[in-house]
Amino acid sequence: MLAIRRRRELANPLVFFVIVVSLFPLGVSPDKELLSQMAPGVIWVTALLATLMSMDVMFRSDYDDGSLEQLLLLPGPKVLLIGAKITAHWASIGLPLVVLAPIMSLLLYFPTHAIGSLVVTLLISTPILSLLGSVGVALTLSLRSGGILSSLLILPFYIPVLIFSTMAINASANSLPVSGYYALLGAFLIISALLIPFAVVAALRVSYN
Amino acid sequence: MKEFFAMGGYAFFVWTSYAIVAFLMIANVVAARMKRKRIFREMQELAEES
Amino acid sequence: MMQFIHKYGSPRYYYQWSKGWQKWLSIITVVLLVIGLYQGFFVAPPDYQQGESYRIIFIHVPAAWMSMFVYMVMAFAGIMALVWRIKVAEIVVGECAILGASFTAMALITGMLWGKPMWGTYWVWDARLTSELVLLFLYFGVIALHGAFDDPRTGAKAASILAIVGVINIPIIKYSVEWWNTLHQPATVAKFDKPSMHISMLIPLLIMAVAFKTYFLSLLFMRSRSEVLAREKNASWVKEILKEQS
Amino acid sequence: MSLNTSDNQLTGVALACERGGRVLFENLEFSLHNGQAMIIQGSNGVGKTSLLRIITGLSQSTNGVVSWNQHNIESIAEQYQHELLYIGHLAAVKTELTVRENLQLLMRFWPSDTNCSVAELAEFVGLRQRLSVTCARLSAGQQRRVSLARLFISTQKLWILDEPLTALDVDFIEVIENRLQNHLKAGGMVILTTHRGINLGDQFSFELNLGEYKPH
Repeated sequence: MLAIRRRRELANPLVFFVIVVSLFPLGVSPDKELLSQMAPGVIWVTALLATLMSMDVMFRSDYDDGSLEQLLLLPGPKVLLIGAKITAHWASIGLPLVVLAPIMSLLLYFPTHAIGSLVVTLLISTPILSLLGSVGVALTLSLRSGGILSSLLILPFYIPVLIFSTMAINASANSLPVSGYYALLGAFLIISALLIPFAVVAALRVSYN
Repeated sequence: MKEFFAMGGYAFFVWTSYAIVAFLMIANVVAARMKRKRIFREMQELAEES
Repeated sequence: MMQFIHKYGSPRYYYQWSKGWQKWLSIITVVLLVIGLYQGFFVAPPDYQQGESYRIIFIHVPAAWMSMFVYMVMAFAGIMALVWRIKVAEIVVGECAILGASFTAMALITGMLWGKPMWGTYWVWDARLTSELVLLFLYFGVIALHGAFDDPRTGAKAASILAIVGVINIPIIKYSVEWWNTLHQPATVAKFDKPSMHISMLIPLLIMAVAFKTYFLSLLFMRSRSEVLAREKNASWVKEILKEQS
Repeated sequence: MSLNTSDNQLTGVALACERGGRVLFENLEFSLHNGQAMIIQGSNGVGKTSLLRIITGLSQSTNGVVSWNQHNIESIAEQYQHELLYIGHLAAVKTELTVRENLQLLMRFWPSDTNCSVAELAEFVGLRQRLSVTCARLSAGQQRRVSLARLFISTQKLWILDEPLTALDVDFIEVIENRLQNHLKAGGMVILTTHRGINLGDQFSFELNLGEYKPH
């Protein structure tokens, strides 16, 4: 599918993630007990913000050089193409985060046996974050101050993903059954994967109006 | 009547919340009215221009 | 069915028939408010556990119900605006966002003021208050988006999309907040649910709820009527009305 | 270039467009048949691009209907877009990719007769030697050529071009002009806006001056 590999290197969200995570021990306190208790929340919130920050890249370059316009005029199914764009974005931003998160979690004395569930929750949720984020960016594309506004619009929708994931990690930290949370996150992923692209196409059409 | 206002010691909370709600509701109505006047004035000017 | 919607949806026709409704609804609202308040303050007995402070419930709960109801109305108007392209529905979306936000703010403030006598602190991360807060964020999002576009029509369309996506997410958010709440709920804090409702307490609550609804509708008509005039300012029928008024 | 020349007709009825509260034009009428070209004239900011975008269906008109063979273009969007080629102000060229990759993209996405290879296509637009150059290093004119390459392979009937001749050097304008003429002779239809004169042969083209449809 049309997953144009971005030639420009996309490190900024990852660098952001690393820096912010290391801020917490400096900001709060380096003591082991407190940090490991906070670790799931910190890792997750930072990952969420990193994805949100990098959302703008998804359509901005295509919007500026006009190819997004052409995409809207394609006779073929536009929804698939939008889906491809979102997956391309997820692969270039979400996946590296999933790889980086466990490494960063060591800095925060992350309960080691829960790292598995950290990776799983991130794996299931980062696509949801990209999907939901794409609606916000699509809506605010034609606005000058679009970036800030799109985060304001989308953050409330991230809350359930954040809650279920952090609960799943905590549950697995004290070795409680975790499958329930994964199922919920998985269901949320499927629903948004099916519905969101349609909303994005409508949103793009509005931005071009 | 006095004990009615005392609200069993919770006077402050009960009355402030009612006051705030009343204020918000009235503010909405006033805003709607002002908006209506403003639009009419704008249209008046527009009408005079053309 | 389609002609029906387009006929009543056309700005000109909407302007006429909404005038009558608005007058009637505002009268009903005032009447209901008086009865509700009278019932609430004089007839309903003080609650055995919370004493008089529970009377805040008569505005807190209706406002909370309204904040949800208005979002549903907004999403429905959004669908009407996008799918059937009804101009009036676009205006309704914009107005609902503002009214919905004020209802949510009311619910939040009264909730906090009610929390103080009950638990000693203004803010408690309780499921209902938290989801009310998230709802407020959603409303701010819709208002901000609506205002961000210089062309009001595109603004309304964008806001409709957000409202529709929002309405799908509301149950998910509510459910996740509830679940999150039950997990972190320290046993000591008393459950924050309605005290057992004695009939004499329930009646004023319901009256107030209906009063809020009629208040919302009459205000919606009032605001959208002036917005319709603004949007259709170059239409001929608007010019006639202007002449009559001046 | 063979085009099935069943008689097609594009009409616009009582079109009006309002941008940011200001009415750009109202009750605008036009109709276009096979082999005809419509050149939209009008000073800047009078709504030329908005009119083009309304005709393509990208943006919606405040009122009025654009129809293709008597069907409203919104109801037959898929089919209409199959016949429509739109080149806007922006060159729609991916600057990170090379000329070859961009041309491949064009061929894969747009209905076109596929017996023409990328090399031949590059030949048409005179970028034969620059196939492996990334578009970022091309001049604006050359980037336009890449986007105009579609004209040489497209089997779509209706061409809508927004200022196609900008930033092109004189001899390439010749090439484009007679390409358009062939398209018209083959029964195609063209709508374009331009500042400078363009000769497509008077028997084909007629002008539409947006100034006449200003709100009085």
